[in-house]
Amino acid sequence: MEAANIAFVVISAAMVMLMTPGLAFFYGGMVRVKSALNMLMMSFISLGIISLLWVLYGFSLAFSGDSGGIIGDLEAAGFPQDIYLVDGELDGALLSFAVFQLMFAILTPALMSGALADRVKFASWALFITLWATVVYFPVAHWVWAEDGWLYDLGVIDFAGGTAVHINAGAGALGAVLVVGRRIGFKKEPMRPHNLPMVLLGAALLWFGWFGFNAGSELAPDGTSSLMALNTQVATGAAVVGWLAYERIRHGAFTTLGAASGAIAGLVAITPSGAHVNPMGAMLIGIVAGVACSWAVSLKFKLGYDDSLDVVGVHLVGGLIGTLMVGFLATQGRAGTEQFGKQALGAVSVMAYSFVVSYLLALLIQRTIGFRASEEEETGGLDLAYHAETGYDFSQAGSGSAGASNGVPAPVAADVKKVDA
Amino acid sequence: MEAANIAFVVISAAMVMLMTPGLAFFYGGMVRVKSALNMLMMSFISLGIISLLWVLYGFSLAFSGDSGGIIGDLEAAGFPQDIYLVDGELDGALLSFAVFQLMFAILTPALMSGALADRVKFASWALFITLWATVVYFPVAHWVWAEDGWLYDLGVIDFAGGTAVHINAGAGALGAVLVVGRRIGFKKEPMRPHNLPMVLLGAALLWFGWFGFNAGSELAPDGTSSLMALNTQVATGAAVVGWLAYERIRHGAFTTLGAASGAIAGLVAITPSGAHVNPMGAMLIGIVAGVACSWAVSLKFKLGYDDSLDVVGVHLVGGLIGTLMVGFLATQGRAGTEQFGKQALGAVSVMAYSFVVSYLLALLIQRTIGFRASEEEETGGLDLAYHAETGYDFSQAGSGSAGASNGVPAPVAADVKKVDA
Amino acid sequence: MEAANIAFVVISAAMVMLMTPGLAFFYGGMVRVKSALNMLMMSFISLGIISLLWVLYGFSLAFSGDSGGIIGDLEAAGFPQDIYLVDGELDGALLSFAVFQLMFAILTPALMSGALADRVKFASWALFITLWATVVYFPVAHWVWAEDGWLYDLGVIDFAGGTAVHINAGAGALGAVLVVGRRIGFKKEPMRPHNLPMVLLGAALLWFGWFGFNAGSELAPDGTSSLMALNTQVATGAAVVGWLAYERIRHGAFTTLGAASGAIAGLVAITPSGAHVNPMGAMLIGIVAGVACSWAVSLKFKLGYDDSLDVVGVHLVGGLIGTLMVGFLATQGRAGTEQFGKQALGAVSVMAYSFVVSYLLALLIQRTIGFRASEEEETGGLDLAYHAETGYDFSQAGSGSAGASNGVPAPVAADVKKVDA
Amino acid sequence: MKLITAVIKPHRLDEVKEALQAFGVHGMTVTEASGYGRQRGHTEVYRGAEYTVDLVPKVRVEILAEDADADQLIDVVVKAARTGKIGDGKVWCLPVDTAVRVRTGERGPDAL
Amino acid sequence: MKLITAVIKPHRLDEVKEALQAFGVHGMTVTEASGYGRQRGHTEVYRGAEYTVDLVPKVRVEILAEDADADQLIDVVVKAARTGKIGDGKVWCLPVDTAVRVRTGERGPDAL
Amino acid sequence: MKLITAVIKPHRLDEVKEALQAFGVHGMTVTEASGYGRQRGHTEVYRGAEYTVDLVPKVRVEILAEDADADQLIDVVVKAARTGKIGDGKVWCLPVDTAVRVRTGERGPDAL
Ligand SMILES: Nc1ncnc2c1ncn2[C@@H]1O[C@H](COP(=O)(O)OP(=O)(O)O)[C@@H](O)[C@H]1O
Ligand SMILES: Nc1ncnc2c1ncn2[C@@H]1O[C@H](COP(=O)(O)OP(=O)(O)O)[C@@H](O)[C@H]1O
Ligand SMILES: Nc1ncnc2c1ncn2[C@@H]1O[C@H](COP(=O)(O)OP(=O)(O)O)[C@@H](O)[C@H]1O
Repeated sequence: MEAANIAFVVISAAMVMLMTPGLAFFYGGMVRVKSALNMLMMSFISLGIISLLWVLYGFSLAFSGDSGGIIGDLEAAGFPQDIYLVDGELDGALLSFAVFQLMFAILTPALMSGALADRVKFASWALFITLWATVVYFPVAHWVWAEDGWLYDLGVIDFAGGTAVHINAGAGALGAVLVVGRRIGFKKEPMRPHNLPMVLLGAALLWFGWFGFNAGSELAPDGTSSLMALNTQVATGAAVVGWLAYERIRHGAFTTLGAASGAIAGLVAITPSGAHVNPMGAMLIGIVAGVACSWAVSLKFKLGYDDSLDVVGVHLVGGLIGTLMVGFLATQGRAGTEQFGKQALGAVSVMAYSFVVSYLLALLIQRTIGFRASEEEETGGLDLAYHAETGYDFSQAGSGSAGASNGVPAPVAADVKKVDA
Repeated sequence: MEAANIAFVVISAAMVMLMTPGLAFFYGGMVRVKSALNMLMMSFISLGIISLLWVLYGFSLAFSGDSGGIIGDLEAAGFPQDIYLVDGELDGALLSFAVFQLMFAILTPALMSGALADRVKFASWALFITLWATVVYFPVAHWVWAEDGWLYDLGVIDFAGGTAVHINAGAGALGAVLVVGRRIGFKKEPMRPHNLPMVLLGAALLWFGWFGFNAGSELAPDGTSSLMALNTQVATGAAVVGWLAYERIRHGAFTTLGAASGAIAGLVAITPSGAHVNPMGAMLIGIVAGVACSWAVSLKFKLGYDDSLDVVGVHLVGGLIGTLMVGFLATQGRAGTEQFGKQALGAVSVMAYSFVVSYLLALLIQRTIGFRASEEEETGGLDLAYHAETGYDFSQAGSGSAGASNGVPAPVAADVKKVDA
Repeated sequence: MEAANIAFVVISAAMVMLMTPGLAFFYGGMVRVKSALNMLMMSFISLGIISLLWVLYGFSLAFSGDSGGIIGDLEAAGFPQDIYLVDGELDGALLSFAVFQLMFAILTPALMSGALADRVKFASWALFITLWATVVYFPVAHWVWAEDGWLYDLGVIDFAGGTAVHINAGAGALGAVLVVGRRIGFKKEPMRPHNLPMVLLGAALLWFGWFGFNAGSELAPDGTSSLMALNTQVATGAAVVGWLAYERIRHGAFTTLGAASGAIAGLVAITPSGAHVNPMGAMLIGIVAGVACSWAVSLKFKLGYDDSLDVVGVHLVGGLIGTLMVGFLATQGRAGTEQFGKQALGAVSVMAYSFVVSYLLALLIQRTIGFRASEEEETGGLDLAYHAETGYDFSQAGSGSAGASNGVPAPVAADVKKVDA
Repeated sequence: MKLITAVIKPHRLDEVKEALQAFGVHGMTVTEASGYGRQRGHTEVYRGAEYTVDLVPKVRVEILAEDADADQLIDVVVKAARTGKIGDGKVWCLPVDTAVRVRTGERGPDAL
Repeated sequence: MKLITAVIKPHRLDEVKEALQAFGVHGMTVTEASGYGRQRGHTEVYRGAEYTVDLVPKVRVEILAEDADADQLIDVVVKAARTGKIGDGKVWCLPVDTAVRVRTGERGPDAL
Repeated sequence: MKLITAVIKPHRLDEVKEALQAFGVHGMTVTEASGYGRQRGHTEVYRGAEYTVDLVPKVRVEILAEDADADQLIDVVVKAARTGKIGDGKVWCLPVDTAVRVRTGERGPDAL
């Protein structure tokens, strides 16, 4: 039993790890080529930083002890041996839980990066997620998943993180966007995805990893995780169909970007709810999420905030749909106005807290070291500005080809000279 | 025990899920750039549609009850709670089986898309797989895997789906191709892969997921699934070597596309057989599959049907090789003419049924809403025609770059103007 | 228990399988476009060849019997049934171990390919890894992991393969590089990565698969594998941060390539050590590996050997860091000068053996069939020379587009004519 | 000498190449281009935002020719490139002062 | 007739197109290019090796024009393309012997 | 003024650039191109189908020059681009009516 749980959780953790690169590709394919690497790096840096914070104090703040249902303590800071040695034996349940939850803590800040695409300083972003994880994510994770967390105690259903992850990230993204402002050229210039197959690749890896995320959240391979897995697939499929149908009617085409976006919307919506509904309920949640999010992404043009890659439209809206709908669709007699009220309270609390604190953190950074890239950096592309790289070089020129016999022609701009090793 | 099984099957299901995007990339990289997104979408849409059908009636038709060994009933339609609640407890075995099998039902229709690359209406394709899953896949899955299925009862060995999945899809693809006809320019114009690394990525994801497909089909982590896993790797490796060797001798080069194709051929051939042969047998099956399929893909040029991405040459031929060879190579005294006869009967039945019905379904669609894209859509590229998108934009122009300082030059054709949000 | 182990090991094996394609993309994105497919194929061919050798004699040499702690016997050659049938039952533990270890045997030779990028004959490479696996890898695997292996008996800590895999491959690569020589234009021409998102994709798949590699090496889901999983993530994250910090200080930019490289360096360093240190130790190992490897990759320019993609700088150096540091950081009272001495002895032995034998093997090949590509093949690109393919074709021209209405413009060089099927 | 430049539809490149070859011209230089003109572009949709793309892919072919051949060559190219639909492109002819074959340094007609 | 070629910064293409349209010119051919000149390039870093890239992306626009319009058109293009910073590019004008519309075979001014 | 166009092998671009710089020319515009000529292409194989690719990658360099420098410049380019093997390319020179520097509006030689 124990062994099967550990196998399940460790592998699920690896699958959730893969979601962050998946997200990087999902977002990275959607931006213009000149800032594609920056977009990828905004996710990858989270894999670096949060792994350190987690050991230093993150796990402890989220899951060790409790202060008024709001936050944990620092007993487990530094992850000392005594928290994971039980009678001299390694505590596999705790250790596997720790690595599993670490992956959630990595993914959540990375989710916000889509809203800030193409226009923030990389070092400032790194600082932002460091602070955000500390004062937003670790506490909220405590509220929702720790045994003494106030939302947990209230009986809010958030199986795998609709509030703690998606509403949290969506609201945080909105807060940061309001500080950082719009991309130069927003609403005027087209800013189309530079690589749609890469977007689909990201969506595919996310979808795959999400089985670890959703089913793994049960921490045991049992009936609940099986139901969750089935519902995850059903809701996601339904959301793909829902988004595409809406798009076909409204814009005359079934877009690839729509299919990918629909999948994510469905995955988001089923995250809090999937363990507590039956498959027909999952299908309904998926379709509603697909249609609603596909409508919601156009809000930014109307309301004028530049949530570049629609973190609000997909994660906040999708998270709300799942969190609220489960209030009515929950099985085992839990559905009803009361549960709905709890769900709404949980959603609103996290939303408000995350939005406000994220806004303030972003403001703090903007006022001190600056959050927004300079105009020249932004228009010239963040890849060169912060990473001193360009994404692609399909060129032949300057590559020493004597025969020059390759069928792929040569973008000669990549005429580079080495000066220093 | 139970817990370990569920862990194994749920994770295997996630791995098999990933095979459909893997297939999308495998196929998507092989087509010309102008229809690459369409190719990807032909697979992704299956993830959407079949997930819905499965809950609505697919699972029920395949695995609930029985009518004469031919098809199930509709008792489980809509996936009502009473089929998965046992004494008020969630039945993890059933639920995990349901999600695992769902992934097979998604993959199989998607396999056929390679044969129809670059020339069918997207909405018609969506309808085709809806009908095909209903009248071909669900019944055939019943024949092969349901306890009362007539092929199962006969004693046909089809461990993970050589007949139900690969022969079925291969024959169905051939039927549809005969209705839809050849691509404009077939045999005249070169239609080379636009992105070979993407093809390899697809092959890699397929290979990975196939461990879930093959070993997972045992539904339990035991000696059989372990043997299956080992044989899967051995046969696939052997087929890569076989295909490459054939190519080197016949065409003077070890091609990347050949390596990827060989891998799929090996995976297909070991699918029905891998649990019933020893590793040397697996190696033999793999080599034969690699060589035979690498020869079979040139048949289309000789016979004149345009199976664009060689679904027949790889899946039908590979499936036949595995299904038939296990008749002679099966261990535990099962090998022999009798078993071979059963294998042949199973293969031929599925092949004939799938071919005929697929042909008729395709004809029905062609005669009603039309299956084939218009000439203009086809030559202009299906991406624009149905998806209003283009796959890549590596351009700098029009992206508001003040300094224009990126090393990657600018395909200026992507000079786009936003008109409406 | 048994079942959970098998589930864990079989799925881990699949994850490790995916590392070889991951490596292919990691390396493939780093080379120039004209040899990108060749780079991919150098890894993929290992999936083919080593799978065959493993069944034929590799498994047997590594894990069946023993001769003086140096090598196994040929009892298990051909993988006969009697080694995996126990009382007529399939021995799942042995079979899953065999497929798991096979994946290590595939990955290790592939690792060396990065050092030889862009300049060796493909067939000679295939021969090289065949010989290398036989006389280097199988014996060394025996030394380190077989119960009678001399390093195992000595008490060297090498949990998941720091010496057997990374030091081994790193030293072997160096030996081969000295024979093969530098790329034409080394140090003169820039040879920048042609596709950095592909590099990140490779790194992501490697990272994911490495959980199978590291945690799976415990062969059971327990406290140790959980700790290993946690430490894997922590060390890798730390190495990403370490590498980026070093780069920012030294070169003024946080590069994408640095993030990817740092991840691999961290993964390498934690491989031998992760089960025997606590998370703070893992963090330290990661940071040291990130900084040290990021410094080590510039050595090749100073010392003048052309380890093209830094197999020495990342795998040899990273492997040494992990192997040596665990000597001091090991928990449970194992740390100390004595253990450090053992670690050093293990590392040096493998390094010396692999370096010398690899050098001789490469020399043998160079003197007989030739290892190095001709100048024309090298400058014209190995993709055309050995694979008769080009990686990408984003062109519209010649693809029969009547309307020519695609936004992506047409690299017309891909003007191809079909002559023969 | 003359330099004939033809901006044509990408899928006519093959025909043009064959026509030139039939005429006895065995060299040309090809560049990718995009054209803006009477031929309308198309619409793309990304998450509900619709964009109009008004540049269409073209191929730009350059042929160095002797003065005497120029007029005939123009006709050959125009004929081979024509589909009769809007967007078929333009051909123009420029006077050339001098032309050199890099390999040999030959000048004028010998450079072709 | 004249052929006006303008090598400009990529992000000025839109302005140039609009200015031309306002002037009454409804056709042009665009090619990607890279320019080398006073404008400095940038540095890239790959595993600690620093490279200087000294070609910067440009767009190359070709406009066939009647003799009478040529001078004015040059001014229109120059004005629309100008940012005032180094690297704004060059415009040059060549004499054209003849021009043909492929679709119809019309020659000279009618070909535009 | 003159416009010198050189179609050369991609890997000679560096040499040409350096030779021009040594000569005192500090600007040029570069475009990717493919060439069709005496130099044969190569064969590609995809699932057993063999294709002949007969266009080879070239680089197209344009240099605006004063009349007086043109002839010498041509020689400089030809020399720098030469490998002596088939496919080295062509250089041609066109008369220019006028040239403008976009940034300043300077015309003629001052525009360079
Ligand atoms: N004035 C011009 N200068 C340069 N190129 C032009 C001009 N007008 C048109 N072209 C080129 O010719 C192509 C075809 O022109 P278009 O007006 O669409 O059709 P048509 O030539 O059939 O009337 C354009 O896409 C563009 O590349
Ligand atoms: N002699 C030349 N011949 C052809 N093109 C040139 C020449 N000099 C400059 N160019 C083009 O003009 C562009 C701008 O030139 P540059 O010297 O950078 O700035 P500016 O024209 O503002 O002084 C270059 O990038 C190049 O494409
Ligand atoms: N008549 C021509 N017009 C324009 N470009 C040409 C012509 N002939 C050759 N070229 C260009 O010159 C390149 C080299 O020509 P090729 O005949 O292969 O070799 P060489 O010039 O060494 O005899 C071709 O690839 C093509 O780009």
